[in-house]
Amino acid sequence: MLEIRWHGRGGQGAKTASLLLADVAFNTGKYVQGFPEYGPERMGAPITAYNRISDEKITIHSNIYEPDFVVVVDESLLEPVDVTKGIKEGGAILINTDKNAEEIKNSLKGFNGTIYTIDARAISEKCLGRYFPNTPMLAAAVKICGIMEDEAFLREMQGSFEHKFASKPEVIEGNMNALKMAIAEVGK
Amino acid sequence: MAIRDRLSGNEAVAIAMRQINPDVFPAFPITPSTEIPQFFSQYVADGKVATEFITVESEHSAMSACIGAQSAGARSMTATSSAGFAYMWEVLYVAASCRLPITLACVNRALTGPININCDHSDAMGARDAGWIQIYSENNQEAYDNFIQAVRIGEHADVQLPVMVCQDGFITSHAVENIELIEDEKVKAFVGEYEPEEYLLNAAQPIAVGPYDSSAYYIEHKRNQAEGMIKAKDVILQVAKEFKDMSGREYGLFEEYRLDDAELVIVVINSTAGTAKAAIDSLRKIGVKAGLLKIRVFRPFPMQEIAKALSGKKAVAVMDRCEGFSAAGGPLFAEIRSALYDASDRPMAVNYIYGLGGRDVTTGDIEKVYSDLADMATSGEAGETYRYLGVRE
Amino acid sequence: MKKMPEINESINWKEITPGGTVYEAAYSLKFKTGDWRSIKPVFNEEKCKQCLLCAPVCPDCSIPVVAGKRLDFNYDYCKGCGICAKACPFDAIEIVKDEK
Amino acid sequence: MAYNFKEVMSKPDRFNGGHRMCAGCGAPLAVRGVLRAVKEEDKAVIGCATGCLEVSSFVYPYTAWSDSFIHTAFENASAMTGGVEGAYNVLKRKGKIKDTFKFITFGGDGGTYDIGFQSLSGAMERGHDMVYVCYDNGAYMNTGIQRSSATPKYADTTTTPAGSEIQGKQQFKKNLTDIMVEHNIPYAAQTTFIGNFKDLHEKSEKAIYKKGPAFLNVLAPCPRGWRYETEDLMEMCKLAVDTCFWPLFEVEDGNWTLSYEPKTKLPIEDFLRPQGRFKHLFKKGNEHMIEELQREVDRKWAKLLDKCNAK
Repeated sequence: MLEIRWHGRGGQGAKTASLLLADVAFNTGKYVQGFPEYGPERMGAPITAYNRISDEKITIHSNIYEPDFVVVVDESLLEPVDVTKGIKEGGAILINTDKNAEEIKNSLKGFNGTIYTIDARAISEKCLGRYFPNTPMLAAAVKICGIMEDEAFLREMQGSFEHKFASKPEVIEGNMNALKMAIAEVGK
Repeated sequence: MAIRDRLSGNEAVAIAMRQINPDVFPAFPITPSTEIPQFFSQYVADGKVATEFITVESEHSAMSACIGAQSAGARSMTATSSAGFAYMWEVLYVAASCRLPITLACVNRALTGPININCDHSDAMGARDAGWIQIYSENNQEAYDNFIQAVRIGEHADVQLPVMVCQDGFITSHAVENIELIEDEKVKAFVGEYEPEEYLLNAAQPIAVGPYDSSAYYIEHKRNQAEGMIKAKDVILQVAKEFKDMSGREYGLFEEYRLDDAELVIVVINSTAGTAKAAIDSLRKIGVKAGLLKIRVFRPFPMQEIAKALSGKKAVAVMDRCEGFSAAGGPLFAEIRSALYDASDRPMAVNYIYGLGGRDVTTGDIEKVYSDLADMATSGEAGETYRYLGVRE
Repeated sequence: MKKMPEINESINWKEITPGGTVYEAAYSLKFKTGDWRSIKPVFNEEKCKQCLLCAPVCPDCSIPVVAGKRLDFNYDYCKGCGICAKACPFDAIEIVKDEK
Repeated sequence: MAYNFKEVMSKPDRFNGGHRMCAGCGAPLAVRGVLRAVKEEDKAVIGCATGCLEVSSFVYPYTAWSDSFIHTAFENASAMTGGVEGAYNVLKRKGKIKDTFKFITFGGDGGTYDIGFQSLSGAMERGHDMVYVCYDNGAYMNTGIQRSSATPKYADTTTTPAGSEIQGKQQFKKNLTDIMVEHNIPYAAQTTFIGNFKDLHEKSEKAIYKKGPAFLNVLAPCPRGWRYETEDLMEMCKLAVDTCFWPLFEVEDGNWTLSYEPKTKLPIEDFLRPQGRFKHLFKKGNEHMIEELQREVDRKWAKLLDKCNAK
């Protein structure tokens, strides 16, 4: 079973990203969970969301304390939130930042696992004209977690976007480009 | 052919409601059940149901409108949580005493004092003696399946009682998980039409509902009402059997997980049962004879069946997601231990109050409980029966 | 159609109507409130001009009106409040002590 | 339709003897009067809030109602009846019901002005096709004459007793009819029992047959709570309207109409004097209280005239 923890800010779409990831994994035939940790927080507050992905039925209903992967949607959370807490031996963290892994390492309080970075802002602004970190973050997460092959993922998302954006097909291409660019650019 | 999908518990229940296509749905939002009427209102807006959706101004009015509608001859349902559920409390009794098979999706959340939006069972447990059938659900699948069965159970001629289907707030209501849905036509055929024998809108025979009942009759009415609850046990099993024929999924009054040869047993309700199953699997690998009894039907309470299932076990931990203050224990413990009084080979039993206000419960917590049970079994001493799990001392 | 059982204080829990629902309209007509009365109205048909002003003021529906004409009091239900006598402009209703 | 008193009175009652209201109670007059406005061929479902009327008109197994009747609690009559109306709409759409049904709910001032106010407000705002009838007797009579927000100022009740320091209730009565008008409902009216009940009948007819929610506020004297002789009920109502303590008016689609203007507007004293609950006001030294009540009646009456002429 793969366990993933998301850190984001309310309103930024970390919850949506976790649900999208669950969707992608679901479509590959897996058992999935996608759920946020709920409180009365409003826009801007740090929030946490989770995914479990497994070939077996999942019965556990608790938060995830020892994730295989952590995804940080907003770089500014590195300071106030202990984002690397509990990451499993051999686990990894993915951070949305314009820095590279080496540069960001100092902000991770001695974390020794693998660090991936992705500049979701640049990708989003380039491909979508606005800052929607979700799409590139999802692609990067799928890539580093090894949930499915790139090709299959892109095929899957093409279908999903065609459905989701049926009324505004013009945005599909930009979203697909954002995915592709994220897959290509996510780096250690 | 079942429809494989992934849904949150709330959406799953909303879909069950759409498939049932109730006549009247009065609703008032409260976290975490709010999404249910939200999803449903979209079905109304899109013409997918023929329901009269009434956006009432409170939960008290939601249940009151359900009572009016159901008495009038219409199938009605609603959803609520926590304080909203508590606000309905007075009229929950009326719904049951009027023998109205209303269905309620209760998304369990802690009662206020202080305010908290997360899961515990103090809301539903507070109304355990309101005369409603109570069915609990471990996950989205069970919430969906139970809701479909609830309509049939409540409306059965031998029962004629309202049914609430509970699931854990946020933990399952907002978690997206895999689910197998049943085709719309099959659900429709399964629940059938609501055809009450007598109802307000029957022009041929006016009726009067909700009398002032003097002491000359009140206790007979209550005894008559209790009979519906007594008979509900068989009806629940009968409906479960038909449901299995349709869906392949099996339900009883409670679920036994690796219980047969278990020596150490946890009794628990809703989502924590799933976490316990995972803990049991790992404990079994290291030779611990751990087992689980998961309550599905809390009202009517399957007392004899539980006594039989727990007879001969060494130690039992009953977990209450609801404070009992200075009662014999939490509500589940008080009843389980009472059931055990008649067991032929009575196990030791202790109570754990846990998970209040959404406090997370991990497999590690569950393992700790089994470890306590193992100590009890070894020492032969139960020790303190009224325990807390994970409270900072 | 559900049949209304005869209900009295010897009925057992199996026979009693579930929830206290009653399947027969105006069942209260079986309950005579006339014995609550200590005074009673007496109708003087001769003085009556059939203006009917007494009829709507009766809280106990004890002044039957048929085809525009009032009939004598229905003493099964009259509680002897006296409103009708006051409402009558023609002194056609006299209040007397009710000797039972 | 012109009011034919004899014809209307010849209709069978839809509320029946055998109920256990007090001798001389005003509430059954309101019920009988409102229900006479339902066409004989139409069916009705009657809702009721807990209160004197409910606990006296349906003491198991004795229902006094000819129509289907439902009571469940004190504060929820409007929501409950809204549910019945919702059921009717859907069952009618589905072809399961052929007859025409009307929905009428009764509540005392406790169940209307106070504990049932939220439910009433909600139901009126949502626009259920129903009539809410308040039989206003100005206190919680069912539980033994405790004050309500409909109790007139200075009335002696069991929770606002006239004592040496405090002389009865200290607040003016709530203007509920006005508040209901402000819900923008198609019809709201205030009435009571006078003459041949024409006013009550015509208002009931409009309330019942006008599409959408309607509110009727019916002053219904309570001989026990007001402390007057039972036989004087009609006199009490007449004094209430002739002193302008309880003006008769209606508001149809936002248009205010005065239904009755006293030939001579009587002083409020005339309404107060026959009632035991105001006895203390006639003690020496309390004259200013009556003057205060008169000023309030005058103020409200002027305001009402203004509204009714303003259209």
